[in-house]
Amino acid sequence: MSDADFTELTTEPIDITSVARRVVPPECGATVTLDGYARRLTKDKQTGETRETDHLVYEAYEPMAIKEMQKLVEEVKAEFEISNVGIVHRLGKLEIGETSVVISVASPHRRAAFAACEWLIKELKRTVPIWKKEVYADGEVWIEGEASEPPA
Amino acid sequence: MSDADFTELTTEPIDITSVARRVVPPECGATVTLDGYARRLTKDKQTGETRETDHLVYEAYEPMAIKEMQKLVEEVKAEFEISNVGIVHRLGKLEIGETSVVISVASPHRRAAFAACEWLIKELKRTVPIWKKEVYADGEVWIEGEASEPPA
Amino acid sequence: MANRRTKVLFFGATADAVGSRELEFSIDETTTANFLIVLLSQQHPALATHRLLVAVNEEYADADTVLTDGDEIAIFTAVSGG
Amino acid sequence: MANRRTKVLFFGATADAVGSRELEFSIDETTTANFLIVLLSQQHPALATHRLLVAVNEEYADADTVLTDGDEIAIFTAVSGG
Repeated sequence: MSDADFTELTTEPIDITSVARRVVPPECGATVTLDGYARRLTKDKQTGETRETDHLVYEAYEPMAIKEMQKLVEEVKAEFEISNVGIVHRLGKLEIGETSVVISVASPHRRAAFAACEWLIKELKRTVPIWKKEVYADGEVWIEGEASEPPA
Repeated sequence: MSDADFTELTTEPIDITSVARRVVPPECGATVTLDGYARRLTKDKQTGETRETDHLVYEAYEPMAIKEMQKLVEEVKAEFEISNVGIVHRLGKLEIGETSVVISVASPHRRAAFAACEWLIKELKRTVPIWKKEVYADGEVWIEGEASEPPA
Repeated sequence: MANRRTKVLFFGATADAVGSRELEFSIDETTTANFLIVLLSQQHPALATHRLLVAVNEEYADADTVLTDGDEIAIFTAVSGG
Repeated sequence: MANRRTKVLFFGATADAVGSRELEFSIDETTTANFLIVLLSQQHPALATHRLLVAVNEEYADADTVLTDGDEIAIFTAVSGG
């Protein structure tokens, strides 16, 4: 991680623009940003039924989550030719439509930024200890990830 | 183009967050956003020298630019499994650090959103009639694209 | 035959080269975009220093396209948006 | 031998299952994370309905890892951030 990279957890709303702007070094002309957000409709993986979510709650094992995000930044910067990376994940209660995660990558070459950003969200969902609870009108459930074994 | 897609030219500052949010349908959980911005340092392609830019000016053949952007939206939606696309390009004078273009793609599957967004910026730079002028302390130059023949 | 006219638009580098953003020309049934470019390049040699693209009625077109009455031509350099 | 202790943290589904976010256990030199999971699952059968991951001192670890004094264990389900 350089001083220009950042990995953060926040209970405040995330502004995509400001995350994207913070990763920008003066010689780069583009950033690629992935943002995830609380969606109203989700499909139950077992039943295939669509459920309507009222709101979400995210919880993290905070010090480990920051460590794991920092590892991802180290790995992605070793693997791809990119300049800076910013990852911000929201915690606590999120209303529908609010941003849950923003990952921004600045790079001199667009292709590397797209590839790095795509790799980061895939790995974040696999390794960073954060959990999502979907709250419905008639109940709630902690979503369990798809990882079939502990992340390496 | 569906009603949820948009292609715009604006002389006002672009807010990345609001562009990314406008493409979101209720069943999608993520958007991929490319944003380009006015950079201070650019490399002269002939001499390899780095020049310091004071500000940029973008000019468009506006009705044709909108048409070409709409064509890109049609093409990308035929080619990739994505939900909605938004493209907003800034015109006029831009200070260093201001956003020149934002392309947001919402999709049920992240991979398609990354691929579609990358394709859109590549094609926008090749086909949409917009020109960038770099203004330096001691002069200015209209940048000419790399296309070696008229876009098909 | 008389009064066939075409509007020619310039942007960025081409507008600077011809010192105008819009000109009108009388054309006949054989006039091509390329003919206008050659004509303009004689009056404005700076124009010939650029590789030029042509649009007819807001669509990219071959410079050999024969123009018709009321066409809107645009002459510009390779685009550089983004 | 005496006074070896380990802190066990729970998050999300596992915190709901055991009804607590943090517990302390006395351990000896053979105690593994897995031993604690079995123990906890007897008291809180809901825990056994989940596939569980283990972290020791903020790093993913094998459930067979032998614990040492002062270790911080975390027991949780497959992560679902993003």
